[in-house]
Amino acid sequence: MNIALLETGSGYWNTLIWVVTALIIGVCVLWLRNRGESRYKKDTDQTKPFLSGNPEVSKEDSHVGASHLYWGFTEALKNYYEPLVKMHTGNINDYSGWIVLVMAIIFIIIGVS
Amino acid sequence: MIGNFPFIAVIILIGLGVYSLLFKKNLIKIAIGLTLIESGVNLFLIALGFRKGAVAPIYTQAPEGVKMVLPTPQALCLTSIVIGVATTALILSIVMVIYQKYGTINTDEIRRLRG
Amino acid sequence: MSPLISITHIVILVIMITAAFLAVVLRDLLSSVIALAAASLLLALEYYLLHAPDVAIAEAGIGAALTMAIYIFAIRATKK
Amino acid sequence: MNSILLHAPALIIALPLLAAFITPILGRFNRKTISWLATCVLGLTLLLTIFVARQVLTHGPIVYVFGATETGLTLPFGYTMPIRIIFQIDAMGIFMGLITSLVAFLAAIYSISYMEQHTGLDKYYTLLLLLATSMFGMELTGDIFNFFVFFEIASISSVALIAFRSTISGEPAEAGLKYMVVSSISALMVLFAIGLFYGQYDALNMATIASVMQFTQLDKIALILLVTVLAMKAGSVPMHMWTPDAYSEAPAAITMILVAASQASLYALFRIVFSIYNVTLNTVTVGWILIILGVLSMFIGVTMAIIQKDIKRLMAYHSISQTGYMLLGVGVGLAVLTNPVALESFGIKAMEGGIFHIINNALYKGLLFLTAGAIFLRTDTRDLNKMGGLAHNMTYTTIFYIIGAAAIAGIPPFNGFASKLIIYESVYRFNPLLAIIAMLVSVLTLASFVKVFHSAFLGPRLEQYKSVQEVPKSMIIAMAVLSCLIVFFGLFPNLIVKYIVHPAVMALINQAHYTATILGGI
Amino acid sequence: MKKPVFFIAFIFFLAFMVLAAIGMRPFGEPSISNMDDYFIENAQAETAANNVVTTIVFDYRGFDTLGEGTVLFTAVVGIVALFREVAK
Amino acid sequence: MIGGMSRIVRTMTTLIFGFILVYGFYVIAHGHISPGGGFQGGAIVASAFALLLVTYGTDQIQSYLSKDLLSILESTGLVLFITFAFLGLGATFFYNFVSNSGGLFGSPTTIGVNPGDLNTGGTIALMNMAVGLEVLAALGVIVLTMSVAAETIQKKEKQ
Repeated sequence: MNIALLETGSGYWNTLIWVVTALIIGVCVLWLRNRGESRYKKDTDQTKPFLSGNPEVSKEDSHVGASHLYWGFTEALKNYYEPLVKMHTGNINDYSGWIVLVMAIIFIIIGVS
Repeated sequence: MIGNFPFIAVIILIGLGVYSLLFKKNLIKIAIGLTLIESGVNLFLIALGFRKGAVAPIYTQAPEGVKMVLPTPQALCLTSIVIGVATTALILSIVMVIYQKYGTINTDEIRRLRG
Repeated sequence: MSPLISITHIVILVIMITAAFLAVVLRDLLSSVIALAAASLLLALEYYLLHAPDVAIAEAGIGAALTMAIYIFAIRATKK
Repeated sequence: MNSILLHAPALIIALPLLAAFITPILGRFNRKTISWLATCVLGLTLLLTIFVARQVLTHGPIVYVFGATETGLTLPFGYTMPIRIIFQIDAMGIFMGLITSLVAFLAAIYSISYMEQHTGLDKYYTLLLLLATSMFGMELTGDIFNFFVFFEIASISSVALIAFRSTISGEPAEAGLKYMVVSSISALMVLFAIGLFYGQYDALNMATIASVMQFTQLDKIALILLVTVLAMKAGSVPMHMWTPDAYSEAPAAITMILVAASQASLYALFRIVFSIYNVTLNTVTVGWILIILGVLSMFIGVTMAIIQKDIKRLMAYHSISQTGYMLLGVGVGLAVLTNPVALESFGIKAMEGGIFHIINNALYKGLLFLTAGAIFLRTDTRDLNKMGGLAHNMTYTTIFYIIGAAAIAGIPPFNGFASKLIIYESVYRFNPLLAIIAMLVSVLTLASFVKVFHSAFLGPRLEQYKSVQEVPKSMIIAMAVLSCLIVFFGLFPNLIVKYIVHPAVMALINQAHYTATILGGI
Repeated sequence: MKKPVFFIAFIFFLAFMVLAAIGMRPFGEPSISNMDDYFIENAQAETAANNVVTTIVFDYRGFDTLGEGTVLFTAVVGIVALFREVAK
Repeated sequence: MIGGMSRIVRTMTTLIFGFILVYGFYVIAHGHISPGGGFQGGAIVASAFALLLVTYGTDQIQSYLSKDLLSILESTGLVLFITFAFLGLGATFFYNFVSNSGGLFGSPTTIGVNPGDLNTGGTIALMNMAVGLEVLAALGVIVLTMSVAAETIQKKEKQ
């Protein structure tokens, strides 16, 4: 038995081949990278961004906080998120209420069938 | 129906307890609800073990030649009672700590963790 | 089971349920805990009638006495 | 020596229990030794578990009868029903036992330095040992009332551990209260269901109940109660609200064990549905109930995770979502249980995926929670908005985090990919829509972990974290062991699936074998 | 907003609990009692104690009792940990 | 609660306390022949502690009944209990190795209805005592801790 082979019922997936492929691709990427510009130096004018003449924002300020990540995603799904967040009331009565509700629903499903 | 009256009492006890859990806003009332459910379940176990015209399963005092009630539910119920007091004590201690930190035992105000 | 004992059972259960109901609905916490202890005591009596003396002693000792003491401590601590 | 090993199933429970009882006495004299005692005992338990696992996987199920004259004497002479408490250890039970012992051992190692500044350490370790013991009990027992007792120990000890830091702030106590209330309800409902079983069949042994199961009206009600409360304890939507509260407020090592504890409840759910009821119930309906619970958990869990700002809350929502995968895989297996062709072609594979996901989830979820604990130890905050640039100072933690995040998002060659691939492919043949939802959830998982990576580790070095150091050695060891296991499981998945997971699945499906272990004969 | 939903669910819950109570075998007439009859018949000979309940609690199901003592122990440790003194 | 109760109540309590204690230990010791056992007896003794706490107030009681002593007793009870279980390992965990063996608690009982003999029961009697010790100490610790905590919280409120 090939221990690196994973049978998935309808086919198989070989980890070793995947790892080897990933290594080859990695080597290729490194090789490509080495062919790049060698005169590039850090902390000179070469690396300074040009923002229409405005001074560069300091790195600490330019870090995007966690609340602002995926802003567009949550904004687009506002209709989905609003009731969902409202559902998580944090109230103990509701916690037990949900259990009883699910019991009732399963009772209806199993009782009918 | 009337023959099953202890079972009906069990259901009423459990119902009262669940009602208290769902609709009462005081944490101590919630603990009382849990105690009631627990009593109901214990009564259910003991009622299951009852046998008509039988005596307690202890040979020391039993009359000769009489059937005995089923002993297993009594053992289970004993375990369940002790577990119940442990649970109640822990819940009430946590309620006391919460009162110390939050200054309230109303469930509507104890929801800093949400969302 | 003779009808007399049956009636005793029913009476005890009805009083117990009344006490439990009071424990849930009463506004004053102390009285509701006392109602709970009464229910517990009646439950112990019911256990005794169901021929479970072991459980009856446990319920009377733990349910009626200790649980009530614990509840009273908690109520005293959380009183406004 | 041999006789000691004969009693290994009992010792797995008894040793940590004895250590837990001794700890308070010992803690009075010497506070330093307690952590080492707990670690050593849990290590010993791990060895015993591995030994028992070898026995079970090579020679078949083990029974251990408490209080009988012989360990294997399940039936008293001349009778056909077991009367004593019996531990019945088959491949599925010991599979969960392995997870538990591994996780508990690593949690003890991690706690040595993580909990150093806290007071009341003797209580902490006592509760840790008790929690581990109770999980073993839930997983190994074959007696349903015994299961209830261990279930109750598990909930009480985890509540005490969740509320352990309540001397500092009020939130841990709040989380503990919520968990306590819901788990008390669930335990009482389990007890009521036990009463229903006992009243009909006069038996408490699961195999005995299974052999006489008729699926009457009362059995239906018991099934409703058991499925609901055990799914709740496993943290499935819409009864998942306690999960983020409890997971985020517990100390990191405890959160790792809580993940395993909720999986023990999941195991109990599978055990009840498969071993007690099996084909007597309406498998398609109950299978679809599990599938729907699973899909809801996957989707709502992951979408709620994306908008979280607290790192441990985010991970807690992810563990809800991962529970969904297990419910989905096993639910598909249950739905086709009465159809031999479908069961053979994809049902067993789907269950293998679901069960394999349990161990994978325990590993990478544990690793992620441990990294979150490492961050919390050094920065003293769980708020992602306040973090940034930690990769500059905490190199090891960053590497471990990347491994864990890649594994949970299902990126090859880590273990999450292996189990998810099996689930996708087999579920696709059952119902393509479900497989598509599962893949979508995987993508969203990756997205939210990229968010954590970006906001916690990347970015410039922040002023307030200039002097942050790498975490102490014992924490690194615990995380490194988990990372190695993740990579190993990812590289050689077939080894695990073939020798550990497949026997576990067959033990679940084959009810006749389960009852025959106790009652004898086929 | 959610109150009525929970109330309806509560009614359904009560309904199926009542179904359980009605569907249970008649009170006081256990149909099968193999396990308990074994206890009643053999407890004295096997364990030499007169109280059958105690023999079950400490002998036949002694492991449960260990668990029960552990529950109490756990609760005590938990309560003491909750109210522990904070140093410094 | 803080000041305790009147002198009459105190005297009565002291009297009753002894009786409850004796009854509790009786119930523990006769667990295997009459209704009762470790749990019931332990609970009765612990309720006697609760009675003392209510009448005398926590401050006075704490000097007699220290929490440390009780928690050591509790652990000891459980360790004894699990040790009896371990001693059965010749056969299995929890094997009743004492009963019907002669010796202390080892004499066989007559089958059928009989008044009972204290010297029977084997490990059942021993375990009853261990559990009784554990339960009385555990419940005592619970009651004591909670009453002390309640008093501390009350005092903080007043300030």
